[in-house]
Amino acid sequence: MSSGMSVIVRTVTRFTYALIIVFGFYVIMHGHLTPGGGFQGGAVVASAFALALVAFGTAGLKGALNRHLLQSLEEVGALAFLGLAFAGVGTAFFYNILANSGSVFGGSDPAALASGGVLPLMNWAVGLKVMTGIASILIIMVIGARKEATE
Amino acid sequence: MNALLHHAPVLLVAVPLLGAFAVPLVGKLGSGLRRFFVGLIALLTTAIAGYLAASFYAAGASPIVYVLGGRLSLPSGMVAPIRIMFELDGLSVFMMLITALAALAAVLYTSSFWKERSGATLKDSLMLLLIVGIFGMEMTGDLFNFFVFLEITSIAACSLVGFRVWNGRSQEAAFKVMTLYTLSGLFVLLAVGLLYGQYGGLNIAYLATMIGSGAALVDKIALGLLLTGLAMKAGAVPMHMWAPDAYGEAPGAASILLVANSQASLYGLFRVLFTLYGSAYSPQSLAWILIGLAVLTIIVGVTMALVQRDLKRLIAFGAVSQIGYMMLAVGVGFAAMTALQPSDFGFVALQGGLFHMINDAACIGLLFLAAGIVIRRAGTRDLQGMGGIAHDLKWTTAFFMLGAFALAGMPPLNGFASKLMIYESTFRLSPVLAIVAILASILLLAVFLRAFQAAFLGPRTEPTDVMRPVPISMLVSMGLLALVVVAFGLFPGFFVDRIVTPAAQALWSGRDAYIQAVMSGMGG
Amino acid sequence: MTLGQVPFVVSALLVVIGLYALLFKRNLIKMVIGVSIIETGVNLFLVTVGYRAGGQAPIYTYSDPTTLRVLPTPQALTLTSIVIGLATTALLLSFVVFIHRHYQTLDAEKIKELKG
Amino acid sequence: MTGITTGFGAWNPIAWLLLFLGVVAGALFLRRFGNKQYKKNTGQTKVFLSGNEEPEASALHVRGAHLYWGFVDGLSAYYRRVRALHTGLLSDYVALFVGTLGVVLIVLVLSR
Repeated sequence: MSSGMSVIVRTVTRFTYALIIVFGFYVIMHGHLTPGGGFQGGAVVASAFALALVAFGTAGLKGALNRHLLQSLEEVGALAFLGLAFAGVGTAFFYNILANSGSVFGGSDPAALASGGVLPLMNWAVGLKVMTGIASILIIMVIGARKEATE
Repeated sequence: MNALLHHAPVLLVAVPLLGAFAVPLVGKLGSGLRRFFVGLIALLTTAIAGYLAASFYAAGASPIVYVLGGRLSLPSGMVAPIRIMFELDGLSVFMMLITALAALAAVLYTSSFWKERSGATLKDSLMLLLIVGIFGMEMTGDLFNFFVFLEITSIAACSLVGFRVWNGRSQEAAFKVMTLYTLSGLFVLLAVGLLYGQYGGLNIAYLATMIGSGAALVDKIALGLLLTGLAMKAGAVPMHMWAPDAYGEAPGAASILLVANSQASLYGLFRVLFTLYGSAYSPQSLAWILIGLAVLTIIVGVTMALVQRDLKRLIAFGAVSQIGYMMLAVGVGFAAMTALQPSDFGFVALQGGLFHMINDAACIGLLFLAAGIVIRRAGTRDLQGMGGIAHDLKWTTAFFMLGAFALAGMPPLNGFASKLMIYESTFRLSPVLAIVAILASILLLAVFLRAFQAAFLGPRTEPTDVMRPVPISMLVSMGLLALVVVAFGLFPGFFVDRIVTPAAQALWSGRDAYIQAVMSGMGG
Repeated sequence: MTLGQVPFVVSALLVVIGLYALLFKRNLIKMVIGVSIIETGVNLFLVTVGYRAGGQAPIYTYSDPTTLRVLPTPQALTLTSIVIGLATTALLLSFVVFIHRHYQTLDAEKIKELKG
Repeated sequence: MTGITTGFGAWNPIAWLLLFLGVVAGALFLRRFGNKQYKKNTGQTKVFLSGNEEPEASALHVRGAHLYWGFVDGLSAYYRRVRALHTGLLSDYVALFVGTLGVVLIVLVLSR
């Protein structure tokens, strides 16, 4: 496991890895316009981590992914989501304060990227939380399984 | 209505959630700061709950509706209510008070350990998350949200049960409990799907109006799924097997939150029976299912407690039997309410059953917290290996005795007051039920006398742990619960009139008010 | 039986298969798989409940306002349920990892320290 | 204010407490008439066990597993069956759960 898989798998991974991440970020970004959103996009990005983990093994990724950094980022994503929910508390919790306000995400054209008020921001927050969360779950499980194998 | 009061229902969920997510970040700055932060969040939550309850009762206990994400009136004139909302009536506020009490006691108890363990940050975070889930279950007015909060409590509770990863038994317990919780959650979700497919809505008040009289087959199946799933999470025999595992293996402070979690599931059961179906579909057989499960729970719980050697499993089986008392009383109330001629004793039964919930949370909580200290001091959980702890731990002994006597229904403590109401109202429906309840209560006293005799009395034994005084915050936490035990015992009328009667009324006759509070604002 | 009813039958079958795995399989991993299969069955049921023949996806912004549209609620519910399912499965599997570390086995018959 | 009514009657813990204290006071009053002439730390206050030596206190402590042995033994037929139910096997837990669900569903579908 720690040494990774064959050359073919590793080469294909090098190609697809970036594509998967880009696609994941696309899904997060267009979450308020097309099917998808923060969770799905985050899961797609995390699947790229999973692919890299399988192809290169834990040794190949040593230092590339810092578990503590990932967990901190996860907290930041969660707090950002809650903070956006709190921002609407003048009217109601989760009230969309930016919708149709004309500011950055307040465009009135419902099909534009710059629309939806706080929804895209919430998608970003959720996406951050999910991609880092799943990545750290994967890392912890791989570490656990490796300990198991060496015992 | 001022802004804080207006937002209080959602703050009750949002503040601990914020705390749960922020704890790992705060924890990086130091464990002292983290403990201060967690305590602050718990105090804030309790303060909000107290404030909300005070103003709720002052305003005449009429249901409060809070709509997330927008105002109640829709510009498009939409009729089907699909928005997410919180709805609080007398029962929700009552349950909220129980949870706030349990949460405060648990956080206080855990804030000072004899020894700081690695992963304490995670534990604080999970405890706050469990509190979020319990509050959410008790306040939501939406069936799907109820499922979501149910799953939040499942995940947080099971993580707490399996918190001691260095201990195989706790992993075993956590796996079993998680599988069962997930299964019950999926049954609840299936019922939600059935109701959605039938009526196209998820709001409890909306569904209650749609179910109407003469429930269809789909409604009956959904009711069966909800009833069984929630009864399992509450710990009713014969689906109680997870309860001793979970209560026994969870850390001391988490056990009391697990009790609050079980009671929240029981709340969900009552909400489904009385509000969602209520007068639309309430055959006598339904009440007798509840009473049958309750009698089984009481008998099996207390007799199994008698033969346990593990102190925490013994208390856990005691807790299972107490769930039976609540189900018995509410089942009797349901039977009386749905009989052709409703009789007043049903209302007393509901009062007794609900009053017993808060008493049970205080007594069982006190026992679990005291047992945590005893086990730490004795170095074992086996009653056979304990003895003479009363020589060293004076306060813990007093608290354990108080909790045990109150739970077994010794006058003038709180357990007696609620059990008296249960006995006397149950007797009117069937004397056999009251006799079973009284005998089980006597047996419960025997159970706890055994535990007390084995663990606390006898000659002084050598403690395995280094002798250290019990941390003051643990004593304060137990003192808080002991205060509730004594105060509710000496002035039961005061508390029954103020907080229990509105809750019982919400079940007895509050269905229309609950529905009206939502439906009148939705234009449909 | 019409074609539209097939998903309901399949979801019921999935639930039964999952329950079979939980009741008769003794390997913890297989039991987790059983829970997962029940989850899939319930999710399939939710999605099927939300299906309306001829309805348009609710996400398409410039669709004709008079056409029949599918209410997105069931999809949202399913999505939430999938997210929860991910969390529960991850948690269950990590418990299995730790159980294997302590008991050196995955046989449910041998993992019975808590009983009576 | 302090009491509760139960439909059958009423319960007032304050009145009960006063009565309890009264009874305790009465008992203490009666105790004053007792004989105070015994001598401490002599054979008069020693435990008498048919002339045998009194064992050490630690040997007398009844441990947790031994209390109520007779009661449990008398109900052994019941306990054998109930303890056999608590197998600790997850599949049995699930089976009981699903079985209960089945019973509840049958009762509900058959009733009105």
